[in-house]
Amino acid sequence: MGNLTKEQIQDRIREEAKKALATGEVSCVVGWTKTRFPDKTKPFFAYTDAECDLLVWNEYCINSTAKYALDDRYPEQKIGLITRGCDSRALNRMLKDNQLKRENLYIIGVVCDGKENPVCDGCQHKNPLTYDVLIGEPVEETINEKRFTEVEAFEKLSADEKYEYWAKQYDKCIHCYACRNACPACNCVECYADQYRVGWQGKAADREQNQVYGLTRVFHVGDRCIECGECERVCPMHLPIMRQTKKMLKDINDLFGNYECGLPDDSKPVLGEYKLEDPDEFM
Amino acid sequence: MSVKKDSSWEPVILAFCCNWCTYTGADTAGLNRMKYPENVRVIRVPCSSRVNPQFILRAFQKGADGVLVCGCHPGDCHYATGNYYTRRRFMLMQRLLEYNGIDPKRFQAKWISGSEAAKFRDTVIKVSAEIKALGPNTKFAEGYYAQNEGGNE
Amino acid sequence: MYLAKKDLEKALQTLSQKAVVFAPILETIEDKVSDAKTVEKKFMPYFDGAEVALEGFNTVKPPKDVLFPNVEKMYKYKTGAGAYIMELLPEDSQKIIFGIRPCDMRSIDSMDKVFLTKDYVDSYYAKRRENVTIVAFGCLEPSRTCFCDSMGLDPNQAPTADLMMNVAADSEFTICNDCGTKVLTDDGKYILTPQTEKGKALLEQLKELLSDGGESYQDTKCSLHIVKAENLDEKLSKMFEHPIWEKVTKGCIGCGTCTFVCPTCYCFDIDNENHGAEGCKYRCWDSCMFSDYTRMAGGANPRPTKKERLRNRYLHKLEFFNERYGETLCVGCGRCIESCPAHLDISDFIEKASLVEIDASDYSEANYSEGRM
Amino acid sequence: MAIDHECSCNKNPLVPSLCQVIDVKQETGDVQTYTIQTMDGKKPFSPLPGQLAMVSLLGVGEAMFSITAQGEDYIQCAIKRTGLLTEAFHEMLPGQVIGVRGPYGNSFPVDDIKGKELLFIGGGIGIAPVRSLIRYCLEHREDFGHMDILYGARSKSDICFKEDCLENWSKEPDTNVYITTDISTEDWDGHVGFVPSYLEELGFQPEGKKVILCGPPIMIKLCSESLIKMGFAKEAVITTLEMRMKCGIGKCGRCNIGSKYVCLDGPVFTLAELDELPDEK
Repeated sequence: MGNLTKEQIQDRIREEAKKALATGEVSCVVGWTKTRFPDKTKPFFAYTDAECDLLVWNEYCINSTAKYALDDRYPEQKIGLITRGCDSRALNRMLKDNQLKRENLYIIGVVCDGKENPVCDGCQHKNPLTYDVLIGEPVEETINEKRFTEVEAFEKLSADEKYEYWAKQYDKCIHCYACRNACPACNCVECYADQYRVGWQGKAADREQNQVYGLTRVFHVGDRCIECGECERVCPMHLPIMRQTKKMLKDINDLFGNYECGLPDDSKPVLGEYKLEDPDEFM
Repeated sequence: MSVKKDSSWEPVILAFCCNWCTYTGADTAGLNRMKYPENVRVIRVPCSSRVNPQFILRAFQKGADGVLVCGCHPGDCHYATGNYYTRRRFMLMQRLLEYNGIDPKRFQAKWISGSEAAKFRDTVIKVSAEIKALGPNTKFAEGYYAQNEGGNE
Repeated sequence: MYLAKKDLEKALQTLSQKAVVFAPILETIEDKVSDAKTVEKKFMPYFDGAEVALEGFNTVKPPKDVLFPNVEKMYKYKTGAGAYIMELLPEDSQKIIFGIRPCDMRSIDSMDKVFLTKDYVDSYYAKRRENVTIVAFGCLEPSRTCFCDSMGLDPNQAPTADLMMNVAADSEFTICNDCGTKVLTDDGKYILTPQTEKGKALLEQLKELLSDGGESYQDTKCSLHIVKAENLDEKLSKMFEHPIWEKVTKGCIGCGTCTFVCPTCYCFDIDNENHGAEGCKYRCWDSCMFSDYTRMAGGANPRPTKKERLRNRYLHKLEFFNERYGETLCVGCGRCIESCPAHLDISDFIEKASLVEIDASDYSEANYSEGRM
Repeated sequence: MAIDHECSCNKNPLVPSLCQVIDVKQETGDVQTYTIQTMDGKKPFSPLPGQLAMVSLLGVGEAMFSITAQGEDYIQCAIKRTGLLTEAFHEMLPGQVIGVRGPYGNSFPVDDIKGKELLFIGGGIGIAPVRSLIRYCLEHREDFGHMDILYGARSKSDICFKEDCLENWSKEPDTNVYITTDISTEDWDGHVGFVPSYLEELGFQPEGKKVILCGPPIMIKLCSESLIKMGFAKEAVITTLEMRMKCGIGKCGRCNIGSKYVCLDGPVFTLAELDELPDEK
């Protein structure tokens, strides 16, 4: 773990946020602040020094800050973002998808010490990958050996068992689209699911429409998923959405080689490119 | 869902065929009076990569028992690269559907060129037989016909 | 009158003979690949062996779908030759909502006002409402987000329910191993008080299981006490352009979670599903948080961003509904606070709006966030 | 709980009744007028001027339209092609079976404007609701004072209800018709210019006059400013609003402006009433 305590990181965040605002180039800094519940924080936009002092850093800072950069795609001033490893991957995702411009972002990277969120156990990128300033010393990253174990186990079930499991899960879905709105890979200006009049899917929240929505979303984001786990965290009905996206990622790894998204390289999404030597099963 | 699995049951199979190869192949098969099962509905698309994975989901939802996507052999795409994308896309789609409980035989993809009328016939016969053996598809299907009479309860 | 806890199952069985009884039941979904079982408490029809959990926290989703289902067929039709339109009304089956909480009962009162008054009566809702008997259960342990008493409710009483059910005043409690909340011990009693004719009829069905006497427990208090201005609706009517909206809506991610878990959200959409020449028109829950909700055919949208949408939602709950129907639409159940992905908090907004100065041209969270944490 | 069904329609208000389109008239390039009858050749209902009808094309969708005219045995709606549903409406031929329910909404305050001089201002398809009132007033001509009709369209070919606007109305007693187009075309020798500026040019006297104003939002905004400048009271200017609607009976929630529902409390409001509502139109 980095050499700073939580309090020290919090102080540094406030300090860096104030510095950023003082330059006049940054309109606001997005971070987290307290709520009335000790185990919840909420995303917070600091515009003034006094508001910067409300920014907090603790193990409950679990909301992704990156998606808020999309609220204003063509800002007049830079947006400051407190960024953990996963947030920086989310930003890379959106930068690569040409949804954001790097020059519109001021990224305050924080080496993450893990949050009260199950997905953090499998984190492979605690250090921010993209940043303008970095708070804390980079730590050694761990490889998650269990990245796909759950998927592998699930694959072994019979077809009917699988179908029944998912059908029950999609029965719970209430069509709130929280998974979509929280997902950094879901960055289309207008989602297909909002185009009801086109007829991609019905508006009713019944099993069949939920299945179509669920699978479509998985396929839309599967090759661009950064495994931040926001979809699963925000789901009010607790659907295991990551179990679907990870299946896509596992197959991609199996078929087309090692693959991880949201890294600051120039790789394209898997379904947006091809190789002549890809395996062929359709001969 | 009423399962209509009696001996007279015939599956509904949807075949998305590329305009530049398989569709021509199917045409040739017809011209040569080749016999193949009539339960296949052919939909002509400009390229196999035109087929959105949602088409397949929607087909199952609206009552298809099987879906077939046919395109040009790799290297032969009219638009140079379309079928390479198709290849990646549907290899993943097939696996994802299997992961969700759909038999991979219900969704198949094949490369069939304009001159391979016999391959088209053979593919359709094979797919049709396989799906007939699997029986009617109820997964992902809308329960419309079952609930039609009952009103709201 | 009281019912011994050990007879609860028998009572539900008796009631189930004449009606479908919707009760808070724990449903488990087994996961064959991990030990993590998902247990969800929800209102569903009672069946033999169901794990009924009257006590504990309220359900994640309110039981409003018994009266106002998520998807409801309205009529079916055929186009072209032999065109027809055939109304599809709900069946005439009796239903009982058993163990609804006072907040959810109050939300049904609000829905009654919407669907049954103001010139038009909604036939579908009316039909269901007539056939529903409601048994309310006074809360034992409110969850941490409950603030119904700040909204003018009493968590122990649901005056409009057909039958009120409370635990006995001299009850003893234990802590449930699974959920960690206060539950009645097995020798406990439920006090039943009929409040309408329907309620009396229900008691008549149960009379063999009932005994006389018993005082009801009325001491439950909400966990959250918030500051709410007396005339909040009037105040908000002057705050439509107030800078507070910019701030409180910033964190919203624009999903529909709050509206779908809300017991009082009643907005719906109407759409159709076609199968050849036939089809049916259905209505389904809609959310004012979606861009599609108010977007018109030409593409113009009077509420283009999440700021306008969330403002409309909050004002609908706290001001517009008051002006139209004379009561606040937020009942303080706290579900949206618990479920919101961005941890927005309507009770926090109520407090801030109650404290804010209407004429202040600048609004900073920093001025209002201290002193309440 | 027994429910008194005091609904004003005596039946399920959300289920339309089958009607047929007996005539389709191409008004302009993108506006058609449909004459609608019940299946047995009767009038579906008798709306008040300014009221709305929910017209549904089974299998496609339904939307709210203002009823532009009515006769002994029919009602008429004029529909402009703007989206998927209206596109489908435009493919209708006479004999098409549709669903109609209504009438919905309040109406123009006919009693309030009795005996007054009237100024009708319409822009584009906005003439549709105004026409229902003009027709009403012409039928009861003796109840109303002098009438001025000001109508603006993009060009001559975009003028809706050409016979009424260009010929019939100006022949009525004590009625003046002013037509303007946004752009000048070869076939047009009338006034060219936008409605608000033409309105100021004409300079109507506010005394004893009521204004009925309907058109695209920007025209309503500019015309209201002009009218107020000319000395009209906000109570004397009556306009109509549009919003997305689904149920038409004030239940589904989406057409609210503040605590008012456009489908039930509207679509007709005076400028004074609109001032009371939040600015979300």
